[in-house]
Amino acid sequence: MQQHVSFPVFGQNDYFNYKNPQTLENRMPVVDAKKKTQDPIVTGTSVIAIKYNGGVVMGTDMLCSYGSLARFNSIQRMEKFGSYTIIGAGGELSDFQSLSNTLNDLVTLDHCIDDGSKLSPSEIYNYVARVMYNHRNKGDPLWNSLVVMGYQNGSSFLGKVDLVGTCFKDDIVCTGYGAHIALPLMRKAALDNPNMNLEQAKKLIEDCLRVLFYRDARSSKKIQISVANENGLEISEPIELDTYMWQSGEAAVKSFSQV
Amino acid sequence: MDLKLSPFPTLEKQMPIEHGRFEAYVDNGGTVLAVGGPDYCVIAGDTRMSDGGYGIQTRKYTKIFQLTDKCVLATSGMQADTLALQKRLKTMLSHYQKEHGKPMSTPAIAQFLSNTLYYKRFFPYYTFNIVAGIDEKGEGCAWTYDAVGSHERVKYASQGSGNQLVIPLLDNQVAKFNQQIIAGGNVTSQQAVSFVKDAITSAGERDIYTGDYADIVVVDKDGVHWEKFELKLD
Amino acid sequence: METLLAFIVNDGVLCLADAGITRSIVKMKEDEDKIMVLEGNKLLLSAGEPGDRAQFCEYIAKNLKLYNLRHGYSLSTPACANFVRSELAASIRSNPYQVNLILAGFDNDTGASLFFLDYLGSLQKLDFACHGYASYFLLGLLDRHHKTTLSAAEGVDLMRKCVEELQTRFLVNGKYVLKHISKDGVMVIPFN
Amino acid sequence: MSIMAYNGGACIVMTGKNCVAIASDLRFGIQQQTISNNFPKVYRINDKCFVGISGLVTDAQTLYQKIVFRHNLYKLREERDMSPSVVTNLIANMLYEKRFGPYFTEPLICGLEGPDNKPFISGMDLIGAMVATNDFLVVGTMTPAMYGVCETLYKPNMEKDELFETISQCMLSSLERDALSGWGAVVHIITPEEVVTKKLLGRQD
Amino acid sequence: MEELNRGGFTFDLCSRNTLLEKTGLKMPGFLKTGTTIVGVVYKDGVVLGADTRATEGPIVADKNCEKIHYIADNIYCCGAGTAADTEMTTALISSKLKLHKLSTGKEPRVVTALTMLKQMLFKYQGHVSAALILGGIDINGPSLHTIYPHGSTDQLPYVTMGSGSLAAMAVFEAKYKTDMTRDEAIQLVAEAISSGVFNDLGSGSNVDVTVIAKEGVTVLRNYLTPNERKFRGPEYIFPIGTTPVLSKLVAPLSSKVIIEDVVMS
Amino acid sequence: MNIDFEALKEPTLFDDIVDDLKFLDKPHFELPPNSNPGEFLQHVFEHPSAPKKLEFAHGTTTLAFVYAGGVVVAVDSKSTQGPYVASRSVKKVLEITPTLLGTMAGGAADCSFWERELGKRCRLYELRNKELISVAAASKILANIVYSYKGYGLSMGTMITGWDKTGPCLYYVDNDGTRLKGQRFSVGSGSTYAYGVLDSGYKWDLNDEDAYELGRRAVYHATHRDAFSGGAINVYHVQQSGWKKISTDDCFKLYQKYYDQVPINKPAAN
Repeated sequence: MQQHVSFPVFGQNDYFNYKNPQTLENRMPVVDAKKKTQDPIVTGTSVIAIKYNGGVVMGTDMLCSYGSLARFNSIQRMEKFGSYTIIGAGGELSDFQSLSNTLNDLVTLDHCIDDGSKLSPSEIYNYVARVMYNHRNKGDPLWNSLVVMGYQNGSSFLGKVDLVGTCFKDDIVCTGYGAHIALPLMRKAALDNPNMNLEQAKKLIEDCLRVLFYRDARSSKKIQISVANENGLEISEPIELDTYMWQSGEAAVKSFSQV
Repeated sequence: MDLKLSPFPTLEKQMPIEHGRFEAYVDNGGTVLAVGGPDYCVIAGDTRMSDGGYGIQTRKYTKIFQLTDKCVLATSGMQADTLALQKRLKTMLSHYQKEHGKPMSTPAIAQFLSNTLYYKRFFPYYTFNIVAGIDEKGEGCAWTYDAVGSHERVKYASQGSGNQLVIPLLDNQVAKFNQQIIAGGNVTSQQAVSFVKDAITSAGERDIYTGDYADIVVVDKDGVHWEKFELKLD
Repeated sequence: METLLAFIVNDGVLCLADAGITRSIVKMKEDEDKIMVLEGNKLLLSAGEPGDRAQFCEYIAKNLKLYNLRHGYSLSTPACANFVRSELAASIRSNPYQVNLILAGFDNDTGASLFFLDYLGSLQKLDFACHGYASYFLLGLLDRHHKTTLSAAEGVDLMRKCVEELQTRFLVNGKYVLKHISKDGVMVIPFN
Repeated sequence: MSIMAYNGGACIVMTGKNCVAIASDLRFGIQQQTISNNFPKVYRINDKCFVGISGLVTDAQTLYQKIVFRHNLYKLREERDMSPSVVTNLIANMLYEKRFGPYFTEPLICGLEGPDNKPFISGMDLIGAMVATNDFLVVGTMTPAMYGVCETLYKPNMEKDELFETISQCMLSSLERDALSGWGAVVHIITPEEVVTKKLLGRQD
Repeated sequence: MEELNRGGFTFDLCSRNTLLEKTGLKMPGFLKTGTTIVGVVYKDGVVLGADTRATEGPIVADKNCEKIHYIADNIYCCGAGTAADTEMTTALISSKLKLHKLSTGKEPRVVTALTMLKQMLFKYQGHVSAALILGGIDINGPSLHTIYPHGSTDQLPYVTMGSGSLAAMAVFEAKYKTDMTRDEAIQLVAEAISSGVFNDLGSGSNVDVTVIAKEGVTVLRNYLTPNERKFRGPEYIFPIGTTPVLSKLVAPLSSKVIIEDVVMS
Repeated sequence: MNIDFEALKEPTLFDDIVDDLKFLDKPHFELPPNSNPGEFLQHVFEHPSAPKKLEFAHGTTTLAFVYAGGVVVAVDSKSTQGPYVASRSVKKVLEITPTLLGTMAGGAADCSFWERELGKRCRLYELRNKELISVAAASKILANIVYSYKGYGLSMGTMITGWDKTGPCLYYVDNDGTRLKGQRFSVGSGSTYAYGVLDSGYKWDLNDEDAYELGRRAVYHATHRDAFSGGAINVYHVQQSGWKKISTDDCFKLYQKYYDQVPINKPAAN
């Protein structure tokens, strides 16, 4: 695929004999037959994650929607890569699966090289960011928001990458509706309790996923929570959230007939 | 009759927030500015990274990138493009260092950045840059750019979402336009730092994309000095 | 593609307008007088849709006459300018007139005055005014050469300079009408 | 180009100690062509109330005439001048009446309010959403620039001469960065005793 | 001739404005309140809250505007959306309600205000873009409603609106309890607004709270001011005479112009 | 014929990130994906949720004319992005070689990049042929380059001027590939105003000072009337010996001089 026009000036002997960028093969990049993701089809919603005093905790629900249809309700949206990294994904499921194939190849390659050094979370994060950015440059984005977390050599790692290649590291990362609903809660919680332990962090993630379940129509109450700390990586079994006592509104709604 | 057997009902177009048409560009906002002095240069940039709408993605993403120990690059605009540009410059500068045995001078970096931006003329980086530092003579200098590499050496510069708020202030206080009586002589670097802090605070008051914290960087003959500075969080 | 031009000279105002009417690619007429004389002491230069132009100018002229009949005296040039402005601004809401105007006049107590009006109803008093694409060529030239102290003869020379410039640089050219207004009334100055 | 920028224009109002100031530029242009460099956008309603109207000139002129008409009626009926806050409400309601077909003007009102001559400023958007502050307000083709300088240079309780220098510097500095406004400026300082009008030397390009 | 005291909207400029738009000029935007507004019902009343930022695109036009509007002595209303619409709509309903009260001689009820608002907004089919939270207390006890720009309404124990509604709603969903005390309710509302202020760029500056209880209304204007300017450099001083002046004119006040009688001789 | 086997190759892990490294081999222009480069920038910012449109530095009044004493070039120095004045101190006369001058109108980056490139090529020509390039040839090179990018959205209107074997020479080149030889040109948004003054004051046998003043005046009046021109006026003179910079005058100062505007509160000492 021709993606570039050579600059017609450099390294040429004759200044009238440059390669003409107007010639057909240079003019248009070849439109290839491959269908590009311009619209996500099967999608996962928010991923939320926070650093605590000895590692990182991440949570997602397990639903993948087809438009407004709750299509697949038991999909694991987090995956381990290598010994230190977990990636959680929102957005198009198939794009994440394709990315995870690529990453698994990378991990395999790293394993085969066998030089005693293993891919760190930050290496994987940077690789993912480049992949996403280059896909964006080709107009063929991988329609995902990814949260990369990990724990290696005593330090936690948490970062986010989105479909145009925007990437950053922070102590709290949320994607999708999580960025609107969970993020404010988590920022407040982290401000009130800057030195959170694992239990508190897990509780926070659970609470936030519950709130997300109340307000995000594409979410479910079947969730998973994963942890990266000095004991390695762990992705929990599915957890069913206990939800609210719905009678709470009664008092205020009792005079509803007036409306 | 056109009978269709599809496995699922047709998709509605209404999607949650993240879905919709693919936008190749996002503006992550933020303001950067630079003021050059006789033997120093002060550069400031806020650290808010917004999501192009009303959300704050992170409160501590620095927009200033050190290129050499005499030169920094301050960039606002799309973060993914910024990062790609920074990586590209860093690679090329280390090539240069290895080939020539010395770091590239600040004016050379300024021209080099212009060319780099122009090579993306048809698919531009959504970035607004300032190159600032000290030149070979030790004088403070700054270059300001448009997205495709038109550049100019200036005494002071600003870029980004708060650009239009900051620049007339610099015109007034640094260039002293429209003033018949001009008090005060040379500005020391401490005074410049205090002024720059005031300027970026004002931008944070009125521009919703500027805020959280600011990096204040002073480049002088001793190298690059960083300072963190608090802005409003709202 | 029409041209209106007027500037103040020491004894009055000189007004120039092109004399062409074009429709699509056809030149319909080459001796149209676009400078209407109002009550002997005011000139109304108009450019725009030919229909709108005729209707609007007549409407203004008749109303000024009516005012005169009712009150026994005429509107001064500034008052007339404000009247024209409010009529334009009011009519554009329902039935827009696509006309650009220049109003020049000579009042015995206040002397010569010149007003610029665009089709939206913006009014501004000026020393020289120009409408149409010609303004892109002539405003610079007038900034350079025009003074309110010019005599009428020098003014006519300046008009010639302007027309010369249009003939060099402007795509469209034709004949022009030149009028001079002063305390002695309106005088048509042979031109072309 | 926005309709608000069709003719160009900029206005600032600012409060001081027992005084207020209002400044406007002098350009009247049609898109990028400058027609006149003597078109002040500040109108006097009465001794203690001035209105600055930026935006589309035809609408500004119409609006001004309507305000004066209403003000004259008010004077006939009540035998007193309208106070700036009344003028504000009057204009806001006049503008909101045209909510779905607005005048393209943004007025600023300033003046001295009540018997103790309290400084008063207010402004509104083109359909009459009032903004009332006690420091400064700006409208025009380059509002970010004006907000930027005013935010930094403004200080409370300025004497009238200090206020004049500050508002003039704010105006000239923001015009420096605005292609569609400028060509000189005019400043009015309104005090209980007098109204001082000064024309500033400004760039003509 | 100017028509006076006619009332209602006029549309006489519409056709001209469309004409102008057709020439390629862009319509300007209106002043918006990006806004976080909330309301919550507690044991003895209703607490309303709002931030105080008004924006014009990405620029903050007003740092301390009031978004909790008075409707009646026992009813208040928070507004989000186009600033002029929220101001004028609430003012209109407030005055209508006052007339209603004067003619019936009874305290207005919240549902009366609600019905008036929704009928008006429905009439304009969303073109009057006011998103409102109406809270008040009457003989039926405290009640809280939201009104959408198209005229749909509902009644809930806790509600949020505006661009920061998600951030504020998250706080409510996590921390709301039934039968809160007054202090708890104020605390919760302040936290919800703060959540919007700090996480939503359309909202900012201060937190306004209004408590409506049987005993009366407490308006806590600027209840929290967490966003004071943090830094100010040395003052900028321009010596007198800094700005070049071309001409100066001192106009005496008309009241000081003394008109003396001309003595007839 | 070349058959493209690219598609048959096994993809490698680094395909995705290798694009980042291509620039190391050789400078080249990167193109937008799947679209016509000339239209890409218009389309991409159309969508309501797209970020603010990229505004490139623009605006200008430039002029140049040939007279008995050589060529006078006069330009303003304002650069605008929409209504925002990005700079009042742009150098719009590009010093291509010691004998050649170019002017800048339209996209600032386009002009400066390609005229810099032209400078390099002219120097190479000189090294190869041991003689200075003619103005005709230099302008032709530039015209050929921009013509080859026709439809890519370049924007430039430039005048190439210099003194070669044939005497003083002036060419106009723009992004459509137009290349005209002439006596008087003015380019940019304020050019028509400048033409008005220039045409009315131009004579072949002007003396040098009058010629400079004519150029300066023409640009000055254009800056007054055109919102997108202004700043300072730079005047250059092309002589047989090469070009010479004559003056830089701020329009503000010129205004005070031409119209005798003195502030009433002007401090005595300054």
